[in-house]
Amino acid sequence: MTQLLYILAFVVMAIGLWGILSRRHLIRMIIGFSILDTGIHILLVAIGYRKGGTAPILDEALSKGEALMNAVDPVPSALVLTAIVIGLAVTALMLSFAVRMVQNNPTMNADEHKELKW
Amino acid sequence: MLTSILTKALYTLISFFVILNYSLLLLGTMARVRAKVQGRIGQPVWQPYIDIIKNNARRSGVTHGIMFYLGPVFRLAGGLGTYFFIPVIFGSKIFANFSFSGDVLLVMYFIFFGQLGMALGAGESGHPYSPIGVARGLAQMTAFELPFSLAVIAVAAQYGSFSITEIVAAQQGGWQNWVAFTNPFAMAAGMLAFLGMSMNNPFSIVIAPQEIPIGPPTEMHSSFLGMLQTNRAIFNGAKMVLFMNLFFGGAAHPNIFIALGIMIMKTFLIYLYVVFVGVSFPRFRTEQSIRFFLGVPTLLGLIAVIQQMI
Amino acid sequence: MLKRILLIVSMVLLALILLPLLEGLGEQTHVSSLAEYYLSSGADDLNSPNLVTSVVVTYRGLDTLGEVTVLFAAAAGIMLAFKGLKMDEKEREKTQGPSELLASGASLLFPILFIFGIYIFTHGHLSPGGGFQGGVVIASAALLLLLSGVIPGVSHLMTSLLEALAGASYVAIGLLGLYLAAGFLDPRFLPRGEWSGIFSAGAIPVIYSLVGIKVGSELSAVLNAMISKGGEK
Amino acid sequence: MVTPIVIIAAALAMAFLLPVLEKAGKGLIKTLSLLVLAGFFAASLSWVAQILQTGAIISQTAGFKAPVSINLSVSMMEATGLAVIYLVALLSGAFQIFVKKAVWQGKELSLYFALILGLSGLVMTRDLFNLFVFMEITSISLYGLLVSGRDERRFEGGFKYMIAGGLSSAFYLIGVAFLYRETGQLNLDIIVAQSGQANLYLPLLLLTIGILIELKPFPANGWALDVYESADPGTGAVISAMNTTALILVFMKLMPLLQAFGSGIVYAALIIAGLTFFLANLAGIRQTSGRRMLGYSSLAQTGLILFVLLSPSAGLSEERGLSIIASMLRLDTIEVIALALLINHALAKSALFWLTEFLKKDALHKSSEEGDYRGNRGWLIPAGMAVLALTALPPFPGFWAKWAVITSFGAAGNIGGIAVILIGSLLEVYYLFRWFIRTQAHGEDGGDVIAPQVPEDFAPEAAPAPAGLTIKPAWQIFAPALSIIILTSLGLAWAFLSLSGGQELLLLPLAALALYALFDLIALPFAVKNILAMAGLGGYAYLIYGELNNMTLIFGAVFIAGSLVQLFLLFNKRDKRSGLLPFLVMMILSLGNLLVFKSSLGFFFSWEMMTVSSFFLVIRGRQASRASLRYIMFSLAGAFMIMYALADGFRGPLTGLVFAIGLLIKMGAIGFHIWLPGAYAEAEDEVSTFLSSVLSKAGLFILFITAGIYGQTFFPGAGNAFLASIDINAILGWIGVITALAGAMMALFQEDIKYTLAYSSMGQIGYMILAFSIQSHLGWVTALYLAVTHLLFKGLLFMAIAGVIMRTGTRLMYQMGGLIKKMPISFISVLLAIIALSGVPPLTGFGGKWLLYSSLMEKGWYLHAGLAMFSSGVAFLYLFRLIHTIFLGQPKTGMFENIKEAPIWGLIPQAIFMMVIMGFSMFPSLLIKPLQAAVEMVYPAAAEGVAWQGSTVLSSLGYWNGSAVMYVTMGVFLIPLAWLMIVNGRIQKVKQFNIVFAAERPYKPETTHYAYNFFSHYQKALGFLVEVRAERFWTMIRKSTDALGGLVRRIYSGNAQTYAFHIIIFVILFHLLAGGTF
Repeated sequence: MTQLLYILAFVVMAIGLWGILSRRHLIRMIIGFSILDTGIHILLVAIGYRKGGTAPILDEALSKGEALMNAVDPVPSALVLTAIVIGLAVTALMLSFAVRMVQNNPTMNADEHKELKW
Repeated sequence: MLTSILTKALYTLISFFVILNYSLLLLGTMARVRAKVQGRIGQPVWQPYIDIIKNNARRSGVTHGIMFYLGPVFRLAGGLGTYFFIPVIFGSKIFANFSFSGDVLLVMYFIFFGQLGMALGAGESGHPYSPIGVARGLAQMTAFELPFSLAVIAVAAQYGSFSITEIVAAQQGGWQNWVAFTNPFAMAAGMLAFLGMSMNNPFSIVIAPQEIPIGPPTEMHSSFLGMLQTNRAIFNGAKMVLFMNLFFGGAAHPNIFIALGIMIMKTFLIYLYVVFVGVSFPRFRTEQSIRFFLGVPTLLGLIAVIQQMI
Repeated sequence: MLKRILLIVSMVLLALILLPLLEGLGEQTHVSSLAEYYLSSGADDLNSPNLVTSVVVTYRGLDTLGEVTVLFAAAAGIMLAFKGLKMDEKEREKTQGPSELLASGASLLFPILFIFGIYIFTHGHLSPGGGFQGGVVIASAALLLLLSGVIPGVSHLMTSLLEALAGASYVAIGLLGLYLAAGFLDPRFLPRGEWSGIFSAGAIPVIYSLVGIKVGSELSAVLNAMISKGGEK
Repeated sequence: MVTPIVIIAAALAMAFLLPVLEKAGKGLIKTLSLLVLAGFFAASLSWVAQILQTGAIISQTAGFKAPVSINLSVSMMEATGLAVIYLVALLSGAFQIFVKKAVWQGKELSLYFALILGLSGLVMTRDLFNLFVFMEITSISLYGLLVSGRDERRFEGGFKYMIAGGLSSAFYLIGVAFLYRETGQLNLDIIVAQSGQANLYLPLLLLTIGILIELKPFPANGWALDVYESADPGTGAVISAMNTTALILVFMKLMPLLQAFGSGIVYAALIIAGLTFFLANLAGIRQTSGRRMLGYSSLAQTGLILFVLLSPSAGLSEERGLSIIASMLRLDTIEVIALALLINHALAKSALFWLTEFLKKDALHKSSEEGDYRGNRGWLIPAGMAVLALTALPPFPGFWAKWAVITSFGAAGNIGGIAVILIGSLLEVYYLFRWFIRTQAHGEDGGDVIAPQVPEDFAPEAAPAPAGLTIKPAWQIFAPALSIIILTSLGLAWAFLSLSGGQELLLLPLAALALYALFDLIALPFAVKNILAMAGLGGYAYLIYGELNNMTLIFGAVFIAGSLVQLFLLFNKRDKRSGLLPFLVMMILSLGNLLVFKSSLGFFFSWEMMTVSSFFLVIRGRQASRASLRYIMFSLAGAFMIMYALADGFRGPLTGLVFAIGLLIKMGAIGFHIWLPGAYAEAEDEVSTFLSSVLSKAGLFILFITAGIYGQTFFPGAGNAFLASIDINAILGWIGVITALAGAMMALFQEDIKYTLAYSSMGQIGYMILAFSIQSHLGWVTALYLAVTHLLFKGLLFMAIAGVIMRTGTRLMYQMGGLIKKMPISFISVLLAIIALSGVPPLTGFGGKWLLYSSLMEKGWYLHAGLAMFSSGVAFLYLFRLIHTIFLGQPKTGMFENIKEAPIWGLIPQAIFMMVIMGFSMFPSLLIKPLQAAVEMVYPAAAEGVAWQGSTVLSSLGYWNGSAVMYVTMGVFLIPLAWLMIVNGRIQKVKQFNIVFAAERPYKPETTHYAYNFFSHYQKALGFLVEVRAERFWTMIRKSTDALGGLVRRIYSGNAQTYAFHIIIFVILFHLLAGGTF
């Protein structure tokens, strides 16, 4: 089960990376980044998972004593939370930069945004 | 002290007197020889004397400036100095001159002294032909200087000395000891260089610009010219004596007069060789003569030097 | 084409390099040594049932503070990028106004969403959710209003003031932790409260609320900037 | 006491509050920002003090101890690094606030504080995931700051940056995830402590790659260049200085982890860092955009610092200053070196970035277009100093750090490391100096060889063209100025520590520079300054006199006394001439210090100081841009070779050879000579004489002392390398004689008088090299004799010519003529000089020739002797041309009619030199005997049969009596003169153009002066010998380096996707280098 999750994470990351590297459309590249991020988030979650584990929130279903035995690792969950927000911030910023780029040079093709080189 | 200085002065005068007269006569003779070759009668043998006296007697004269005035002085000083630094007759006190001041290197570099002064004097005259001639002459000079210096180096290396006296001393005891025979390549290189040094055909392009107006550098006249002519004789003599010393065993005999005779004979032959070549060949352009000197003569010089190195 | 092949080759190589990572990744039965501490002592330390929140807000509070900063910086960057950018008149004409249905729906949904958002961040220490999630819900409420055209724009002054104050308070609480409790961002300078109560777990709910306010106002401002193509006219 | 966490909180509070506080008043937030920034800097300094007492400062958060919570730790390295970051942050903030006040508002400042927060966190945190968060804060606030620029392309650049940043954080995050999975921990210290862990190679690989990409490694650094080019200079400074510093500190933090678990990764990073340094510098030489060029330089410097950090043998140096600093700060030597390099780069590079803000244009295509900032010293001085610092020249910290690194490598036998650093640095020198030179080039400077000037523009000393930029008000320059001042003081401090063990004297040139710069600043009259300079030199001579021995005394006389006499020349001009004396005095003192240094570092320091000061003298020339670039390139290439040899400790003959080549380059030997004519000729006329007559002897002096006398003490094995391997001397000999010939030949065909003299100097140096290489008593006496006499006659020539150029306003000989009547004293001094130079008896020159040939013949180098004679004949040609075309022949009517003799102050030093020449000519023993005493220590005279007999000197081959020659010459000169005066009583003076006795009478004097292309026949015959081969060779080297650089930079296609692809390639490459397989 977890292995499937790992493989999924890697496949999603690969798709994202492929999108970044091969799509010429600026927005699609950015989407590629989002996909890559998502893959990493899946990976993090997978790493925190333990067989048969439950959410590390203490309530009726999970008492303080059981937490150590049954709860999943709370650390990756926390990390994922942070990573998601950061990913969001970067994506938003990228999109706004893309908008400004297209305004200067009205094409969405990344190949044609090459004023700076060498 | 005083007596020794006076004796030396006397000796110097004698030496000077001998070389002056001998050289002037030699010039006259050679002019005649050249004329004969060309089918002319030619000038009298004493014509150089007449020229000098006439020029010195001229009353009109102009000067273009101090350097112009000093140019001929430099020139004559150069000729005299060159001569005085060479021992003319081996073993003779009278004709040893001032050879104790320095060795063959001194002589080689003192040759420039007069030429530089002359060039400067002529330069101040402001006539364009003068620097043209000087440029050519200097250019040619550097070229023949190379085989000549190689020859000198070979000789010096051969005898382990720069001292002319010692070089001559080492050549005593028969003609087979002469450099000409012990070191023929050096002699050949030196003698070819000598052709350039004496500015006869085919290396006379140097004086070409002067031929149109008058003798030595263009603007010189009257006593200036006379002085230059005097120098020409002495300088010629000095050079021939140097070559005689370097390559042909010098002049040595217990009897001073016989020794002088030997000297006269040897230098006469050396000069005759120059004239002989001169009348046989047409004139080179400057760059041609440069290439010539840097060709075969230099090669000969190199062979001579390399011989010594091995 | 060559480029494409090169891409594929390099991707394959990269995959080959990373493949060993997948090996030996079996099912885990144990959590990490770090997690063991959180799971065993976290609840007692902070009196917060949601251990993830404990980790996020307290143990790794510096991360969260950073996270807030990231969002803040991104928002500032976006607003700078759109600053002074005017929409073309033509373009403006082309945009259709929102439909009646959307407008009414948005007006109806907004208060519910807004309150839901507040609920999420105030209960972050008790149940799944927290400041970010709540903030995002609030921002989506604002987005709904903006899209539907119910309000022409979100007041910049308001958002920036809210944002600044929330942020500064967050820092202030962190410093309070430093001076009143054991360390920076230590929430225990406020009473532990009773287990599972809304005012429990020290300053955690306060922090989460501030984060919620901050994220909500920040994202609203960003959306506003993007929609009106010019945060400050 | 401010703890690290408070800094974080304060920065954060500032970031959050500034946009709101802005409403309350712009002045308020600006003041507040500056205060807080200053506070940060103060705090970091207080940490340094605290750490010295209590050790690392650790801040726990959340009331729990690590690893449960995140902790921040500041040890000495971090504290000092943060001090650098905060210092630049303060300066940069002030710069932006005051200079760019229109752009920098609350939002920007707020982002700026977010950035500082991110950087601080990066440096302080010990948690790997927290590190990621701070990395993102840094990046995102930087993206935001990029927006505030002016360049239209900044969004494109920013987008590329984001692509790279996104990928790097992706890799980093995956790495952290797996690291957590493997170790169950995120805290760095805990992970390191858990040694014996399972295979952490791949997680660490990804982690390292994540950090490295942010450090812009080759080939994954195209994006960085685009960012540097399009960003505002201020932002560029931030990225280059602050970001890099923080990331390097992060990398240092990770080092224990990498070393514990992945030595392959360290190795790969080392290789990549070296590659980055080298290739970035290679590609940098093709840049026309100043900012992009600075970007390349930043990449290179980052690479260098990493390279040094990762090299196992870079910290072996036991240099005094380094050890003191290390023990003072309780750091490892390698850390001190890295710190010094970081400070050096951060301050200098940010200063340069700020300075480009003031340039009108970023592009540097043709110098004439945008150059000419030379009017603006406020810009030039910091820019020049920053370039010096970046190229690791003294006294900046980079110099000391680099010395430590190179000597460490040398001690460890790491020749590859030395080669990478030195060659890369040389490339960097090339483009940085080119940039600097072009920005300051004179408006008339075409950057090419001088074009013949038409006679119409004879106007003496045109007014400087209006400056291309004005910095108004002038205080705007404060940020770069301050950062340079701080950098300089740090460098000086190190210099003081290094040299305090008895070599304090070596610091004098710097003191002199400062002092005379101060005099310039308070606008002291030039005459006063000059008198002070002379007095100073006199005092210096007195100071070092006691330390000199027979050998150094001679060079001391050349360096100090020779300069002292020539300083008279400077009284000539009445204008301020600011900048001249500071560098001149500095150069002379540096030369003097070459005589008294006591360690190889002391030597190299003085050597580089000499190079630097002379460079600034050369660059003052009006058309010296090309010449000065060549000068600095060749000088530093030579210096680097010397550095290598010193570092290697002269272990083998090869090192000796490299050392000798380094000196030969400096002496302008054949093949390396192409810098020489330009430098000597294009410098100001008064300066040329110092360069040619004094400075040119430095290399010779070092040849002497390394070849045995003092070698054993200072350079262990140096003497052996030289003396034992005869081959080096044979090579030197041939190089010397060919240099002599080539110099003479090339001097022959110059129309420009200063070029003639410059080539002549080259030829003369050739003789000295030849004589030195003979390695005998007579040979060394010859070399010294030539050195001393060359000082005299070349100084004479250059000084006389300076007067002529000053009066005529031209340097082209054919435009002159007939000046003998106008400038008789100058003529006499030239005459004397050329007689002395050509070696015609009776003046001193002949002594040199006689000694030379005698020693050559003794050595058995007959062919050398022949060639030497030939070249002395050739020398005769150009000397005659020199004196003829200037002083003789026909003067041009109208043009030079009102010319006067050179000013008296020009004639006084000439008169002194003339008297000295005459004295030495009359009594050669006055000169030769001290020289013999100097040589005696190594080569006793008796062993070679060199002896004196009265005033006759005897060699085993010949003899020479200088006094006798003098008397005879005077005799044969005076007697004919008297005769002539008697005979020629009624001589008449005529005007110059009255050429009466020639057949043809030309019309115009202008066309009658035979001067142009004087030796055309010679050129026809032998011109092929002096075709521009060396020039062509070096041009080819330059062009092929250019082409290589062009090739390298081609990979930076500008396409964001390609850059992403580069990152993937980089990962694969890195994996392979780390020894990984698929």
